[in-house]
Amino acid sequence: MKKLLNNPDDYADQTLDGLCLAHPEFYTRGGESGRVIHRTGGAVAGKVGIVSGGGSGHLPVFTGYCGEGLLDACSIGNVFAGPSVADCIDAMKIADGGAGVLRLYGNYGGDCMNFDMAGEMLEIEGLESTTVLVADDVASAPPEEAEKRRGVAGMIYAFKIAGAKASAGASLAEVTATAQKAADACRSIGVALTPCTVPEAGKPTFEIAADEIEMGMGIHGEPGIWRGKMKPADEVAAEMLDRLLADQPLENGDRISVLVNSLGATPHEELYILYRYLAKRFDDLGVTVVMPLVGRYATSMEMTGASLTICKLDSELEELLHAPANCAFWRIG
Amino acid sequence: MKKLLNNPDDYADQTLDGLCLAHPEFYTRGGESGRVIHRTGGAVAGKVGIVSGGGSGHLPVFTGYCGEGLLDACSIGNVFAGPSVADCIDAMKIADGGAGVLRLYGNYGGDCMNFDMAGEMLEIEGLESTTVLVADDVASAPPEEAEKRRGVAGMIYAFKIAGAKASAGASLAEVTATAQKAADACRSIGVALTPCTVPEAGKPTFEIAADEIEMGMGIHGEPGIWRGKMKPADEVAAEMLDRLLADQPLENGDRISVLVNSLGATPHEELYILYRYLAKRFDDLGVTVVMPLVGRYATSMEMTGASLTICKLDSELEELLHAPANCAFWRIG
Amino acid sequence: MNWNTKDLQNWLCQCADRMIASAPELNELDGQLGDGDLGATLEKCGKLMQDGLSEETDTPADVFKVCAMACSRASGSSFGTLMAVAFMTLAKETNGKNALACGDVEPLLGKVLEALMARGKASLGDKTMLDSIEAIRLAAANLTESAALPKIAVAAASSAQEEYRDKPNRIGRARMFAEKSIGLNDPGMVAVVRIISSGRDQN
Amino acid sequence: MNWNTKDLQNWLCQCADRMIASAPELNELDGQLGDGDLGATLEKCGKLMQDGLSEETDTPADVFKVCAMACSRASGSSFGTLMAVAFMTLAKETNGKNALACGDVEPLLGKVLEALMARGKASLGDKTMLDSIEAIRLAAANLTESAALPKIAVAAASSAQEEYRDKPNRIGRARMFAEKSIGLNDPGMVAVVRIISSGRDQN
Ligand SMILES: Nc1ncnc2c1ncn2[C@@H]1O[C@H](COP(=O)(O)OP(=O)(O)O)[C@@H](O)[C@H]1O
Ligand SMILES: Nc1ncnc2c1ncn2[C@@H]1O[C@H](COP(=O)(O)OP(=O)(O)O)[C@@H](O)[C@H]1O
Ligand SMILES: [Mg+2]
Ligand SMILES: [Mg+2]
Ligand SMILES: [Mg+2]
Ligand SMILES: [Mg+2]
Repeated sequence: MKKLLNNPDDYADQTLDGLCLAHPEFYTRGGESGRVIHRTGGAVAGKVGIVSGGGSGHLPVFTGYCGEGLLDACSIGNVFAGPSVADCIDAMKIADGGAGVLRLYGNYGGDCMNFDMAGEMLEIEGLESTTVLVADDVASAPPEEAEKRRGVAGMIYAFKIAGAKASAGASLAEVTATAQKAADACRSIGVALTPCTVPEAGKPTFEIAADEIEMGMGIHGEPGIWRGKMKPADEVAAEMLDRLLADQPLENGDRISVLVNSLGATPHEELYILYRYLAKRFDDLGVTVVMPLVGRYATSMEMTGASLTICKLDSELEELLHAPANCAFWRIG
Repeated sequence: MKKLLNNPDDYADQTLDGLCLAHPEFYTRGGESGRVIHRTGGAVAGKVGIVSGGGSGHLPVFTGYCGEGLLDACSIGNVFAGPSVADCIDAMKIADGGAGVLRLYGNYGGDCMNFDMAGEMLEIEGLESTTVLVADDVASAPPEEAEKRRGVAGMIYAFKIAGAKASAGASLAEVTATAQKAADACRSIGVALTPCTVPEAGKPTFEIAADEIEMGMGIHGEPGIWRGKMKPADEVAAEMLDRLLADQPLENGDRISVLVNSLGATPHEELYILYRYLAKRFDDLGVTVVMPLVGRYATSMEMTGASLTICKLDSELEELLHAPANCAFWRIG
Repeated sequence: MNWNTKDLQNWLCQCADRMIASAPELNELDGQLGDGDLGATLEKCGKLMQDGLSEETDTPADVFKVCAMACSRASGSSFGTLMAVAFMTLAKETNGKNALACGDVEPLLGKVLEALMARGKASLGDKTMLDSIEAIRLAAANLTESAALPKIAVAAASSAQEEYRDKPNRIGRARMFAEKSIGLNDPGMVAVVRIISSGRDQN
Repeated sequence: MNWNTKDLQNWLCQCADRMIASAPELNELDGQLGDGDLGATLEKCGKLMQDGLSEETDTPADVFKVCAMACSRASGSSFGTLMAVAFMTLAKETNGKNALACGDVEPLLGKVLEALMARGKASLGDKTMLDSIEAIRLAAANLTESAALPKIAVAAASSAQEEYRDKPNRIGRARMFAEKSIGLNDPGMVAVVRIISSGRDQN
């Protein structure tokens, strides 16, 4: 395992320590277990709180998106392992500014159980909360079972848009509705080239031959659509785009945002090679790309590969996407 | 070669195309060969122009740092290969706002020849220009031969500080002096875990055993100080820090900025694990860290490893470091 | 005969011991199809349960609540949360009682199953710990002698595990490898057997 | 006998042909110690020189200037820039002349070497193309018959290459592997031989 780490069991905690030491103006650790990261300064009185969470190993997801116009708190598990129910409870309490809390996270069985249970337990204490699941990975289930899809990089659009709505003073019901609209507007697909290693496991999450790639593989190595020979970047990008368009058609005049995301090791250079192709395709379709994002927004440590997310905008979503936001990894306005 | 690319020979050009398509508000291609990237809008009249350049494969270095309060233009070669003399000439012409041009780049033999020659050829045409070389890599030569050292991640401090000085309306002589002071204030060292592949070559730049790392290796795979067994992150960080301190001692009350930089594949998580250790050490030394930078600021595509840069600040450097700057990869103020 | 607060506390302490003791085996098993953390999860749950159970408690509901809280702090892995849900349900359903009787077991397990299915979205037949609990519930339907429960429960959970071995997993991480899971015991089903088996019960 | 503009143009066109033809061999050689781009660099220089030389030119200085411009556009690799520097120096030094004489060769190469050393910071003895040029300069000191130059030059550059083979590289990329470079020809020195060798010269 070629990683710069100390005891593998300390990976998540030492990461969070470093994150908070490097950016104390943004991030503070909290919760009984220390597995909650929240905006420095805590809940904003009168604002709907937004919590997310999940496993470690996906920076900037989740904790990195705590900040102004974004998330208020996240509960964090070990690498690729969900946070405990108690951490979810703590995150919600910390995020609560008196206007209720939205739980906004990726659709993974364990995380849903834990966040739901946390929500129910706090309901007893009178904390009002709602859930919006991000389920944007088209490779993980067919359209008829869209609700079973995993949440991947699309969640950052949901974070941004819901965060902006909450910052604008909207009610819990309004923030929830807009977050749901943002989540529904996103479609993603990933392609993996090489695996990553969960520190506690010490060996790669999956194996893939030296000349093979896997289209549609999940961010934890979940099986994808096909595994086969490496192809030129333009062909890979074309297939990813075509699969997204098949699920959510776009037409002349549509406005979208696009995220070309590295899963970790894939460098910016390659992301731009992909974007170059995609930009031409969108242009041919008569689709306007607003605020394209190219970089590492949702990763799996050192996994090699990339994901493509399209977020189809209406005027509300577009306005909220442009609203100010600020964290150590993303700044707008 | 597991890379998302098309024809390897098109890697650099397609990267630049994608960069400019994704961020047209920041970057525009220029020059006869198209191998110049400059700030969209071109030279700022009356401002000292700053040009840099070098090989592709180091994003955000170099082109990514074209922007307000940073660089005006860069000449770009193929992966790990310098720009041509003609590209350097074009970059300088484009950056020239009538107040002269500073050439600010990393100390590599070929790049020096080309930038110097370009400078001389433009001198004949009456364009005033100066050179500041960044030579921050302590692993590449002993202190007695510090002028032979390679330029690595420290260059981003030089870009930032020189860019701020130029934006403030300083003369070419002043910008040059301050850029030199910034370059002199930086010390860096890298550690490599796995190699990267130059697309045109198709095979890794170097080989390194599965359980080995190389301390002090250069960003193109140049030999380092030692190669040996993997060690815990804290020990790696300690050695890197100790080597920098041996070269540039720090004492109680000093103010520094610190860059913990990924060479590409090493994820943010590991950088924070390193930073966690370093923050404690600086604290013990009584040294104040200003604006710590943790992320991918100067890379070698998908190389695994990290570098540590310390920039020792005086009040001028600190003020200029905080001055506004804006490009797709870095925003301050 | 009935189970009073003390009986439950003792029994759950023994379960906690067994959760800790079987950790290596269950990590290994879970590693074949899942993320290899089932043992670690149980170990953490077991330790936190022991901490909680070392304090005096008044009623069966309190005992269950302590265990629910312990498991909810353990980790984010499914089994820990499912245990928390199960204990929380038991706490709710036994509220006001000072002891549990033989006749309570079957309906209580029914309530637990309902809660687990609502929370985890799995169904009976998906090859999970739910199928073990269902088997125990059925076996406990005609329970008249409280001392007989452990033996009956272990036998039921063991035969459920056997019965499902050659079926595919239909939920959780193992679902991703549904084909590969045929012929392998579900780690959660094995966990149920381990947690409730004393050396004596297994004879 | 002298070299007029046309002679120089023809000779440099032939050099350009040979730069293109020897690209694969030189890429290979450079790949052993450097970045494997010497052949590609020469190919690009050669093609751009041919483009430039296809236009009419008036004086030797113009011919050299065209070649300097071509090489400065070729790539960022050292050899291309060094060629640009060499041609630029020749252009400056031959300014005003209509032809070059045998006696011009030695002093011109001296000026070229000076410029290359100023620009590239290498010294004689570092095992680079400088050592080849120095060998040619020495051999050309007593040149009286212009037709003899090619043969003399190839012989001088070839023996310099031989002489340096077992020494370590002291500059450029190959310096990083100084020990490994012992016993290997310096790619730039081989390039010089290739560029100036016609089939006839090598006999
Ligand atoms: N949704 C679910 N409903 C019921 N049981 C489940 C569910 N998901 C997992 N299980 C059970 O939990 C076991 C795995 O537990 P654990 O390793 O803690 O889960 P995870 O997959 O989250 O790491 C499985 O073998 C199965 O018996
Ligand atoms: N600074 C220098 N001065 C003189 N000759 C040099 C210098 N650097 C390299 N060379 C010559 O150029 C050759 C390599 O050329 P090339 O491959 O274009 O350089 P690079 O190392 O930049 O890729 C070397 O074999 C050597 O003969
Ligand atoms: Mg598991
Ligand atoms: Mg788990
Ligand atoms: Mg070379
Ligand atoms: Mg080169």
